[in-house]
Amino acid sequence: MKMITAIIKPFKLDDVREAIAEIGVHGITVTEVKGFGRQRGHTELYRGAEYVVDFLPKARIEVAVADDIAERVIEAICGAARTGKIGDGKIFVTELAEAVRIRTGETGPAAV
Amino acid sequence: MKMITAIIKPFKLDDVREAIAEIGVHGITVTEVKGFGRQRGHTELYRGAEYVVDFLPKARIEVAVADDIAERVIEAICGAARTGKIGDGKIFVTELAEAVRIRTGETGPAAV
Amino acid sequence: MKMITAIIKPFKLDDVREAIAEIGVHGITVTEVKGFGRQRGHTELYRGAEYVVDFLPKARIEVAVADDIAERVIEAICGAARTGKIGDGKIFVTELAEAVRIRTGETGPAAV
Amino acid sequence: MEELTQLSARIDGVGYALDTFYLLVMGALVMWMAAGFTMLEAGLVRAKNTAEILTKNVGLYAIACIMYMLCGYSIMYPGDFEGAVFRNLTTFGTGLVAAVDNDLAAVSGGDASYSRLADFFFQVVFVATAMSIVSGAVAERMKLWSFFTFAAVLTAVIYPVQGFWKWGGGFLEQLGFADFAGSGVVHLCGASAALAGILVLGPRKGKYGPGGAVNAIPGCNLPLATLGTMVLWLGWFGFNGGSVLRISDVGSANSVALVFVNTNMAAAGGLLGAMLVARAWFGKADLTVILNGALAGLVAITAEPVGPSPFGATCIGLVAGLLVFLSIVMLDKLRIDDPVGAISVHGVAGMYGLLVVPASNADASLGIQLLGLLCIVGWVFVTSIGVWLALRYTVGVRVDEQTEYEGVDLHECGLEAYPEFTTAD
Amino acid sequence: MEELTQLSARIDGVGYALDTFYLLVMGALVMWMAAGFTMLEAGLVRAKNTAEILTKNVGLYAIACIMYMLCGYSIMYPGDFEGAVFRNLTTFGTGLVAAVDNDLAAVSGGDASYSRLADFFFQVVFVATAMSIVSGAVAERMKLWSFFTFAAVLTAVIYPVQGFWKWGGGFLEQLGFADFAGSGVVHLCGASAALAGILVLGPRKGKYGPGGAVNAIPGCNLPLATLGTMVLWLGWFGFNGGSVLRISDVGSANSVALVFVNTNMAAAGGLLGAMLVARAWFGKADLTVILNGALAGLVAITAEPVGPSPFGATCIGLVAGLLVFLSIVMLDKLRIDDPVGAISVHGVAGMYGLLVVPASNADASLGIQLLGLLCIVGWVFVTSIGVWLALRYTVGVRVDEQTEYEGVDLHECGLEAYPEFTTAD
Amino acid sequence: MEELTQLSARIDGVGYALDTFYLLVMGALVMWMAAGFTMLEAGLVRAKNTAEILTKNVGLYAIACIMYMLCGYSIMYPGDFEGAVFRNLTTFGTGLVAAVDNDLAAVSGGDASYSRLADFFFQVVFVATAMSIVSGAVAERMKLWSFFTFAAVLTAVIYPVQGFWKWGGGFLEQLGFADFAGSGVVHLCGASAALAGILVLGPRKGKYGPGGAVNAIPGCNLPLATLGTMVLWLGWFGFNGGSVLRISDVGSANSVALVFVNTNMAAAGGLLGAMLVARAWFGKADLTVILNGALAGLVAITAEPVGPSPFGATCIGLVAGLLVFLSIVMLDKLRIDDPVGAISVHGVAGMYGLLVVPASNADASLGIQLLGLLCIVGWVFVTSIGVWLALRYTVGVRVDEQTEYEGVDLHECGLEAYPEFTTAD
Ligand SMILES: Nc1ncnc2c1ncn2[C@@H]1O[C@H](COP(=O)(O)OP(=O)(O)O)[C@@H](O)[C@H]1O
Ligand SMILES: Nc1ncnc2c1ncn2[C@@H]1O[C@H](COP(=O)(O)OP(=O)(O)O)[C@@H](O)[C@H]1O
Ligand SMILES: Nc1ncnc2c1ncn2[C@@H]1O[C@H](COP(=O)(O)OP(=O)(O)O)[C@@H](O)[C@H]1O
Repeated sequence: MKMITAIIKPFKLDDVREAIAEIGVHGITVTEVKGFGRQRGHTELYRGAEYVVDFLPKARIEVAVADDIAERVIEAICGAARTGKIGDGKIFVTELAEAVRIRTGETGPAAV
Repeated sequence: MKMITAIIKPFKLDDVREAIAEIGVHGITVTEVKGFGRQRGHTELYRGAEYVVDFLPKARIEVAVADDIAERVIEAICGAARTGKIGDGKIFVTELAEAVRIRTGETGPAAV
Repeated sequence: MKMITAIIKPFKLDDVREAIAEIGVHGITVTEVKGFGRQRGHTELYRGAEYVVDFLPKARIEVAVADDIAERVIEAICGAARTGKIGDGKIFVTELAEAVRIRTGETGPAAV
Repeated sequence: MEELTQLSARIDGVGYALDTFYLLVMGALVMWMAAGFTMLEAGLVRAKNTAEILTKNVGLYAIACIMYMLCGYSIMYPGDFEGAVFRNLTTFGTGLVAAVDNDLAAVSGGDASYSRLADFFFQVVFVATAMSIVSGAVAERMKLWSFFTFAAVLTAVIYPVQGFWKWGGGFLEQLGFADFAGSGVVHLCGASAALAGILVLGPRKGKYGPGGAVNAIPGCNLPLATLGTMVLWLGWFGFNGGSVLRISDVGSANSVALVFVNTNMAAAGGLLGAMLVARAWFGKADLTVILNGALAGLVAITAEPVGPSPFGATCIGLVAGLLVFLSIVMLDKLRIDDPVGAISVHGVAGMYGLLVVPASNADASLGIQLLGLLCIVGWVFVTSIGVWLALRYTVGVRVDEQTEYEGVDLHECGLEAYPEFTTAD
Repeated sequence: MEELTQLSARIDGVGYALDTFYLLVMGALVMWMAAGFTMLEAGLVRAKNTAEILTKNVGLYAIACIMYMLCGYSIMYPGDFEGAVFRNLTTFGTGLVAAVDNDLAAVSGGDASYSRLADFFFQVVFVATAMSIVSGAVAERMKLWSFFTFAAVLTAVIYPVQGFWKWGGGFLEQLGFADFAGSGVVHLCGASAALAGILVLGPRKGKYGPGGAVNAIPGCNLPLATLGTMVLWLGWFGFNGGSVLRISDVGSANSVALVFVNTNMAAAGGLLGAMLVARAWFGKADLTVILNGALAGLVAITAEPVGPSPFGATCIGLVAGLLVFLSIVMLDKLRIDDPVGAISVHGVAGMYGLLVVPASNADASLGIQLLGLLCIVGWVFVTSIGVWLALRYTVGVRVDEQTEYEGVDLHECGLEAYPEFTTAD
Repeated sequence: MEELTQLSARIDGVGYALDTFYLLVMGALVMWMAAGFTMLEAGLVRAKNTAEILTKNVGLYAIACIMYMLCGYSIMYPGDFEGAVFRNLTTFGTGLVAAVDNDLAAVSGGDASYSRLADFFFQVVFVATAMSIVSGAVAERMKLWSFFTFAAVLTAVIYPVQGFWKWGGGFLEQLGFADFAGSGVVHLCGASAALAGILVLGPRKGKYGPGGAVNAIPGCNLPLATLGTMVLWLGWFGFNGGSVLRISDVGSANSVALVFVNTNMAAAGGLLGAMLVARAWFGKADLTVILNGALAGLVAITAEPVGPSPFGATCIGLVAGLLVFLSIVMLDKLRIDDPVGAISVHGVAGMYGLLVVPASNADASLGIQLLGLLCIVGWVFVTSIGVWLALRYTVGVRVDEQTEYEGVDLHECGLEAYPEFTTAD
């Protein structure tokens, strides 16, 4: 199994969810994160003092999938999250040693 | 070493922490996340317009442990987080290549 | 490639970011998390009832890097995040199977 | 001679106008207290129950106004208004209303010194105050529509009956029971109904643990709670100041001024008392207790704001601040879960206010004060518990466990108070 | 004899002082409504647009005061003040001001019953109210400085012209058009300008989806919205109560008292009406609709608060609460995106208020009411749409898409309203 | 003849009642300003310091009321009240109070035109205002109980002494120093004490960086800051309007009306001035600066609200708005860290207000105004810095670094203002 972690623009979240769902993957966990990267933040001004908010709000999604569909899921995320502009984000893939569905105790690919 | 990541129902967090602590593991990192899965969200109504809040608040916990107790920790989480109802969550296990305790610089199992 | 995940004290975030940037790594993803560890939380009092806030706010940073600079990044984080007091945090390293830059589709070390 | 009569009538008119205006302004300040209770309670509950407490507060105000107009006012003042409000119901137009308010002849004859409608306005905002006390105490776990049903009964019948005993000329008035602006009739009444509600409802889930553990359930927005307290403080000038009912001569004007000063000083005293005891006991300046202290000072002085000197009023407030602190701690020991401290502020300080009247008012006797206190608590508590139990065994009073866990907002109002801010809990 | 004259003059003075004081207090309450609109609107927009809606509201108030002083007041009351405010501009000192206010001779001669400056104060806060209505309707997508430009035009010219028609003694007044405190002149005026603005602007991005979908965009802070509503409720006592313009005799005092009671009852009725219909239709007590219901009751009674009995006022409010509910649902079907319900509350309930006057005021005729309504809507809508279009084709009225996505706060104000709380969206 | 005397006495009574009522209502509005300062400051600090700033504000109000009653009032008005408040302390009952307020004979004899207790009420809320100015300036880093100690000294002695110089009939009054409602006596006094506090305390950690860097520390809740400003605006009608001290004849009534209008116009001018200059300089409509602008206009007009015409008042406000903007930017260059802009608003605009009086009041001279200004600043600054230093070298004034980092709320109050919302920082 693979754990696919993607950092995407928040407003692309719904598109990505739908793209993954089409492949038949319904479980996703989403975290609100701050991203620092090549995309620049913005400058705010408060009572005459400038300050740079240099992080950008991003959505971090985690999807655990069986090995055979990992490639398709990655492509689906790429396709749905791409705007072509800087800051579109990254996908990271790690090997998953084990997965367990808490409710039933099932393990392995059946659990994801 | 193993990194055990579990997505659980937020109100089970205290139970899970206690269960792990009994095995002697005291370090945990918790993130508030939104979960999409088989469990359905709820519908809200605002000025006549319905809208579905289809994510559910979940707690994501990370515990790094030495290999020998990984199994027991997974079981402890499973036992404490289970309600038997849909949405109980998942446990994901990955191989940990290295761990460092920042304060002392210790590495390996001694660091977790 | 390696995924380096560090749990640090929030007020050390800027120092850590700068230390990593000096090595030439600019992409970081930061999550606000709650940490439970050896460092104790504080007690609050509300209308006569004591309650312990036993988690501590921590910043969780993720940096994906090529294998050759992983060691230096770990050292940089360690150096910048250390205060020498309890609660300085941990660094966890996992093997990264793949990385993709969504905007361009680049993969592998070029993507991180 | 005729010119003199004319001049005199003009003076009568101006005096009548001044007293009417004064009552209306004071009444508007009391109406403003509804906003105070709303903010106070919204600040002291959790985010997930905030929209519902807001709904309860605005809803109860509307219900109180309508029920008191339809029925409560006539019960409380059977003679006073000659049934005029009731008769108003028979017509849609204003003809009758105009007919029933005072004319110049009545004014010059000494039969009236302010508009009857101004009086109604001043009375109707009081009943809303009494009901507002209940909403905070039963917060975070009660069914919305059961609450509204209770509100209708309290404002239509329970409150007016005991109000009649004192202010409508009933037996407490005749016995010489002293309750100038309503430490008993309004505040203790509200607190008694609230206590009955709490006993029927039970504590919020998680408030009390095994082995006598008392868990804190922090209020989610203390700036709102503070704002609410300051709104109440301001409104109380109307509550007590308006209860002189007349300002248009030197003596009355002096009385109103004394009431303003004493109301302010008692609140300051209550705040300081609670702050000092919290500092001594907890080592911390617990803001929520401090706010309750100010309100306790206000409740305590309400029974007799023209009795004590300003210094005396400060002392009365100080003691009230201390009492409210003890009461908050003790009610938790008794596992009576009152999220906003309504019983302590309005009940305990209300009783104290009634009993301390003889210290500054020679006409009042401790025995009669105690009797009045018991009559109010008895009547209100017994009838309220009856209504609460009736509701419990029919439509139910308490939301189910899951609703309580998820927050009553979603289930009762269908929306969240802070959809963008709240963190999962 | 001379003593009698002196006494009479002193009574005149006290009456004049009382009426002046009454107008000033009522005007201060109306000024307070500006805070009510500000909080209501800040509560019903998203966090990312909050600082800008706050800026708009305080800014428009300042602009309204200044423009109305410089120009609007003279247009609306050309004879009344004999151009005094205009003449004030020619001097920096107060000499002229003192010269133009009333003296005792004018008062005793029956030519004046309150200070002209008090009248100006009471009028200037009304125009700010009208403009406040617009800001909520166009929230979350309009350019700040285009909005301010429109505010200047509305308060300098558009509002005063139709205000003159009725209150300045213009043709609507002469025809017998009845609009006691401004259901039409103030509220419908504001709503008409708002509707024009919405039509030129278009809906917020994401509000309406394909296939007739209506998406909810929840307001971020309902305690603020509730506070705003209660501030408006309180302020409305000044709005309607002050519009009697005189309190210093028995008859006027009774009228003011009736206005207070009816204003309160209509709001209570409106709240209850909206709450019941929301409960019946949605199954939920939607707080935002309930708040709109109370405001609708207030707007509806504003056209004739001395006509109906308190019971009648409650009924008028109830119907307004029902209407506002239907209007909110319907406007969304028509894809008219009004984040705070301004068109429904001030427009629909304003029209209803005007048309229901004949039911309680025999002097009013439905035809004339309809004519007045059409004149106001026609004038304000047509001139407003002209101004909005002129702005659109010059400086633009709508922020660009990215600004709208990121929130207007950052782009227009350079800061965030809740920098520590807001979650990314 | 006797009838005439009786009628005359009745008119005296009504006039006395009207003036007393007017002072009480105006005083209540000033009390309401305490809520304004509380909300303004709570909105402009960070979430982690919010509960403590709330506690400070309600606490200082209570302390100010009590200390001024116990001691300050007698210092400030030694003759006026014939020591009555002091004497009140000797009794708990009201006997003495009744004895010391005015009776009809005094009124008819022209010795009194309003209740002494109403006067005390109006005065006591002023001293609280002065102290409220300090709390915002020293926010986010001062020890709670050191602050309260300072509050006790300022309200008991420092404020009353300079208050006596002007309003108690002291040397500034005799020299013809003009300060109608307290640009100097109240606002500059508060700002001078605040400046002394800031100098002793030092800036918040992280506010200034190396190389002249000024870091922004954004306020956490701008809707509250806006609400606070609007509350202050409303309350200012009482502050300035009540300072006429009399309304019951044509001339006074006209004066009060002019004060209301000018107060409103100056605030509008100040808001617009700050908005325009912020727009020109920053390119953004910085809401916090705009709010400060409105307050600066209010402070500036306070020294002479009956002097200028409404247009003149607008101009005075406009300039004040501009000055406050420059002052905010400059104080940061000087590394004087004032989180809410108190020094700029109350100090700079207060001085400007005093110095601009001669432009609209021929009786005032620039020299005397400058002298008064220097006396007030000198006295208050020197005594304040003495008290602050004494506190610093005994109990300490500044919280330790970790407390400042974690927020003073947890350490001083033991709770959080927004426990569910705040994100770690
Ligand atoms: N090496 C990395 N490790 C972890 N997160 C990264 C890394 N590089 C980028 N990110 C995340 O991806 C987001 C987008 O990256 P950015 O460099 O802005 O855009 P792009 O992918 O278009 O070059 C960043 O905001 C950050 O959250
Ligand atoms: N494949 C997955 N990858 C990542 N997170 C998942 C995955 N499947 C489920 N989750 C997380 O687990 C939570 C519970 O899953 P759900 O399907 O609702 O329940 P159950 O485990 O009872 O089938 C989800 O809300 C989501 O956060
Ligand atoms: N085994 C672990 N797994 C996951 N997170 C951990 C673990 N141990 C510690 N942490 C995280 O690191 C933080 C610091 O750990 P702590 O034990 O307080 O300090 P130290 O590293 O100085 O011993 C904790 O708050 C927690 O978030």
